[in-house]
Amino acid sequence: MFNDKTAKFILLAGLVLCIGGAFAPNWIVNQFMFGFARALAILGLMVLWRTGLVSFGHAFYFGLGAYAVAILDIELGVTDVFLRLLAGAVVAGTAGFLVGFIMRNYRDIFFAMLNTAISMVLFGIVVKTESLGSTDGFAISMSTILGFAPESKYPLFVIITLIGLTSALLVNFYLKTTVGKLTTAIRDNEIRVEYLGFSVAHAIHLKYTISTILAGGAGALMAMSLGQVDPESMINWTVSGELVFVTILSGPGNVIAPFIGSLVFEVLRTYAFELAPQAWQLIMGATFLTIIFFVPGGIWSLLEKLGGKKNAK
Amino acid sequence: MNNKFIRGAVGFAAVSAITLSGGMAFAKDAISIAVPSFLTGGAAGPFGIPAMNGAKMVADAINAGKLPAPYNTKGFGGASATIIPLDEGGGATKQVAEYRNLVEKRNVDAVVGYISSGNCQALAPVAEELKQFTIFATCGTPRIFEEAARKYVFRTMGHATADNVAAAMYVKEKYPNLKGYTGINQNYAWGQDSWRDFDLTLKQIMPGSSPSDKTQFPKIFAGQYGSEISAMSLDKAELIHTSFWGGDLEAFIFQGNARGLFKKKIGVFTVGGTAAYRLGKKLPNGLVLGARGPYGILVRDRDTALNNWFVSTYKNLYGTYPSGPAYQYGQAILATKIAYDKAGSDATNEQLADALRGATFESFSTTIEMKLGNGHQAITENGYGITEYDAENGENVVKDVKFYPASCVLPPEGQNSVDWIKGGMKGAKC
Amino acid sequence: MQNNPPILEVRDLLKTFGAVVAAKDINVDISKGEVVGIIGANGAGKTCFVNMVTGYLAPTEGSIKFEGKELIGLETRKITHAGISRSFQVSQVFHSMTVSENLMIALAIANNKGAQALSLMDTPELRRQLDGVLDRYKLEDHKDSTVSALAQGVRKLLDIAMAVVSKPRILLLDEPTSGISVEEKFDFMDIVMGALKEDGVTVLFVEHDMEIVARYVNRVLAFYQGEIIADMPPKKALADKKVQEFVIGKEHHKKKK
Amino acid sequence: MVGGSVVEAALTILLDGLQFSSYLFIVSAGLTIIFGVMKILNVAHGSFYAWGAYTAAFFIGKFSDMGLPDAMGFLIIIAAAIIVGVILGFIIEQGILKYMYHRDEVLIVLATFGLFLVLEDIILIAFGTDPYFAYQPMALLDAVEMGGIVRDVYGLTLIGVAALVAVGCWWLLNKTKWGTLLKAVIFDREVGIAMGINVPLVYTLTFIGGAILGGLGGAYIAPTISVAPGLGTEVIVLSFAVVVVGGMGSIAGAAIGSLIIGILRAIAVHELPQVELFVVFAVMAVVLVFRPEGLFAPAKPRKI
Repeated sequence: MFNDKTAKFILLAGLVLCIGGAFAPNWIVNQFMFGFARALAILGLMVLWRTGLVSFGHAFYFGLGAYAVAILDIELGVTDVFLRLLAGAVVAGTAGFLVGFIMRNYRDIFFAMLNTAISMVLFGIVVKTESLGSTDGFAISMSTILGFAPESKYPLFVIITLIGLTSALLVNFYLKTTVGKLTTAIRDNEIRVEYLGFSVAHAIHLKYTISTILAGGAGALMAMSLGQVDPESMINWTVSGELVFVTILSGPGNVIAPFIGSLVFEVLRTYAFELAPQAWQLIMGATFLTIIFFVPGGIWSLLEKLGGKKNAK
Repeated sequence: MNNKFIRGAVGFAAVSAITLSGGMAFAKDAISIAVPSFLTGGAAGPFGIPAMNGAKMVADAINAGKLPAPYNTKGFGGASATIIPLDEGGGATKQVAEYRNLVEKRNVDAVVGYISSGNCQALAPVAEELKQFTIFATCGTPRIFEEAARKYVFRTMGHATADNVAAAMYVKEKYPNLKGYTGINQNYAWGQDSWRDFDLTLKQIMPGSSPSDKTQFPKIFAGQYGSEISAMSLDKAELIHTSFWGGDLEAFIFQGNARGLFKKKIGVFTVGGTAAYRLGKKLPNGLVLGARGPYGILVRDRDTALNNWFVSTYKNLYGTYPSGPAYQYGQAILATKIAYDKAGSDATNEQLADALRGATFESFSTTIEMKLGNGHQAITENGYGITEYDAENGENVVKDVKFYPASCVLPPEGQNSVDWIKGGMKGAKC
Repeated sequence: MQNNPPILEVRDLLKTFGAVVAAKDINVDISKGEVVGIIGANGAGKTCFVNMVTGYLAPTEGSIKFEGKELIGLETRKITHAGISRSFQVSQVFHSMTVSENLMIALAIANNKGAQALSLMDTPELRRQLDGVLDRYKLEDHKDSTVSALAQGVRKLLDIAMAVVSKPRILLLDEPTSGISVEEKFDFMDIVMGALKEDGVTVLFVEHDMEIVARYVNRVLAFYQGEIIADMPPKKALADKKVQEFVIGKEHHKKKK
Repeated sequence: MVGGSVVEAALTILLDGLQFSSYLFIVSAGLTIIFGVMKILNVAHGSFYAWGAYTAAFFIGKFSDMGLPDAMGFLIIIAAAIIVGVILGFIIEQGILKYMYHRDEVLIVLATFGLFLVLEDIILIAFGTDPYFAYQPMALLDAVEMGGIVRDVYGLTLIGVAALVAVGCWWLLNKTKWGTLLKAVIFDREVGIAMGINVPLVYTLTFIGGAILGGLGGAYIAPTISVAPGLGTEVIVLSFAVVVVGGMGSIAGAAIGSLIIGILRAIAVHELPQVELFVVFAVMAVVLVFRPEGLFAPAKPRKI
């Protein structure tokens, strides 16, 4: 699991980030927390994308993860960071597993849109239910870590970083297993995969469930680092679009890509918002189009070109 | 070693220490104030832009020392302020992230603004966590200071309970024989709270009237109210309460007007003030109109030096009369000046908070008393009037304006608004 | 015909699409080690038969038993697991991947059943098997080429190689030589049939080319309008009047066009 | 209910429902047509709506200020829809989408999402944040009393417009040579090419047609609302819901989907307002569970 270049890089990066985070100003730590929390969901979308599936509705699972944290906090007063994360991942993963029975039969645009439709049902329910916080959402109390309440954001940052990188390692491993390698193969020829003796539906169901667990975990971490959930920022279709945007921006080349892409997105948005409070959407949209048109491999492909393919796989 | 050297070294050390501790010993000559408001989306036109205009106008005047007395000193504790405009759209969670950036990355000195209750509700704990001096200008929900004690967060206008209690009182005075009432409010905290306060108050003060069993709660930004208008037309209730604002408010007025709704029913618009200047003769006569306090059209003719300055300067700069949000943002900026003048331009967040806590000051249109929430939540009078189109001048005016003192429409310190109304509004001095 | 007990027993197979009858009254026993050629004009029901045996199409009526086990109702992959594989008329391979990658996927699926699918794919053992397959199917020179850049013949070889890595007991080849040039076809079939014989696979193949049929099979099934009109050794079949009229004649006619 | 019989109440609900259904149908027809022919879920559809509304409101206001008769408003509405549809549709299809047809369908959706973000802010830059009013056409048509309550005629004409759009689409698809070609392309793009149809032209015209319908939705609704930034976002959600319920790519589906949602919603508003908000999503959820392709999903060719 640790013996390839990517894995070694991840371990090294983890070390550097955790030490660096202790000295970095708060806002930089924040950017990394938001970026890495989101990256978890991107990692899952990358697993799907490699198989040619794009979900335009993963805010459903992102939101479920975030709201699981909020509701546990309000109803039961659960504040432990690990319990919260677990809850987010389990709730989203269970929902994903169940929805997966429907989704695994669909491909292409129908897959993308059915996901949107399902996420919109959740959005509609949350927005219209006062006990679920309606449009206002909930504030979330500070997370505790195994019983102790940290003074600063740094411990949460370290945890998010470690969880992010562990997930990257796990996904990196998964992508090398037999079912994990069934990506391009499924995209190229499902019939052959079936005739070889593997159920495409099962493979996609597994990938889908993995992606939903990761999206739920991402939502939970995001809720914890922001201290707030609301449907507009967590479940709406624009959030799904944003997740896909970052996936495309990152590129499918490597499990590290989502983390880099997510950070770039976070910084881009912060500055777009700062420089042009009335036209930041325009900047984001134009960037998005540029990436789709001119950098189809995302940031990772740019890095590969820069590094002369040194880091490739 | 000679003395000079020692003195120099000590001096250097002291300067370094002071510099490191944030340069606190030096009075600043410039501060930055972040002003979030809706710059995009449906709330920008009726709310966000007038609010931003009000804030800028007042800040510029303060920087130039041009406000009427007693605020004619230059600057904020002498420092000149830069306004950093910011979009409030995109949901509370995004605002939380942006707020952290404002404080931790852009190092603003004060944050003054916010229109949406959802945003204020989300940001209050963050402001406390970051220990950042913050004034909420417009947002309405009473929960912010009723749920928790705040140290760094203030609100310089009355909360939504006042709007609806005052509306109920005005209705009682004007329509004592009212039998039934209904409402159409947006389906989120703002709409739900507004209806609840109005309904509870009427139940207390007009036991002879009763609410319809079919009150409408359409989605915010729905824009199409055909079915609701039919349902309310068929309803027995003679009065319709709404806390609609922005584009929804205007769409509802257009559609209701075209169907004669407001000829058959009494309309009570708690946030109608913003529409008065914008709709011209499309605004029906005879609406009960509020402006979330003594602002906008309700106080246009209040003849004080501060108000005259505000109205005339605004009209010169932007070509229209100032609406409620302009007043509310303007007075929040004014409160910032008051805090800085008292605490000094180099004041810490704690000192600024101490300076504003419990203060009483003359704002442009009314007196602001920071009396609730341990001195963090303002109380003001609240009023309503009835719309009438003045054909001669081609503009809307309000007649029969009546103001209720703060102590009449807001609960005393330490009491939750809902409990206070339910308990018969004890201690209200009207 | 041999005297071994049959490993594939087809009984009263019927397939209709609305009013169209695609297969009717099909009764065949196949014994272990046989090489059976399936001939017939286009639309005679050959591919339909292959599709039904491999579970891609469900028959309207009838039974197909493999080693005594009923296959009807099983999904294609379950039939692959049971020991029946197939190749395709138009090669069904992963066109944007290299030959090695194609075979590695096939090998990994064949080797890692169930939860093992979550173990690493690229093992030394699998690499060893890969080298074996590349060698036997003469694909070494192409192992790093992307499939979409390959000649038709190489693709068909790969298609067949992928079908056999699961070590099937029966292999169905759907027109293995279609799209392969006249000069290459015997070399091609020598590679394939040699490798299959080594593994002792029972082979059924659909074929239009009577030269290939005459040379490689020991039994012929001739299809006409969904029915088997002849089931006999190749020499006899090629001389059979009915076969000549309904199968070969049309075949020649078609080729002239 | 006041004075009215049950029949009157039912009539009111039916009219309310029809009116809302008409609105839903007009805004979703363009989306479903573009999807049916081009397999593009056009997220920028909301922007067509918004641009239609802004263009109409802008010119209605301008013409009214110039003292021209208010009846011009109706011409402006139609002109605005066509101008917006032709210009925006042409620019987007020829400038961007054309270069993406060989790429993944899903990437095209994403491109339209990017476009949506860009167009939203361009509206802001072009028209500013101040809302526009264009009440003149609504004021021109009077109100009538029906079923004991007053109705504005303008709102009722919406039903006529929706019916016209529906009949127009039906006629175009089933009664013209063009429709036959279109149906071939809808069924299978490759078949269309094989039949010698100029598919790129069909795509361009379809996209422009869909954009005109999107613009018409906005332009026709403009007089009844305050035309303000962000009004396109809501429309995407609603029209998407209709299309999901009806079956993506089916005009009849969009019509039935609109009717189901519109009438159920009207019943809820009148009889049980608390559940009004859930109607759209409840219908959608039920359809998703039992018929994920929607009620009227068009047949898909099987390609293996």
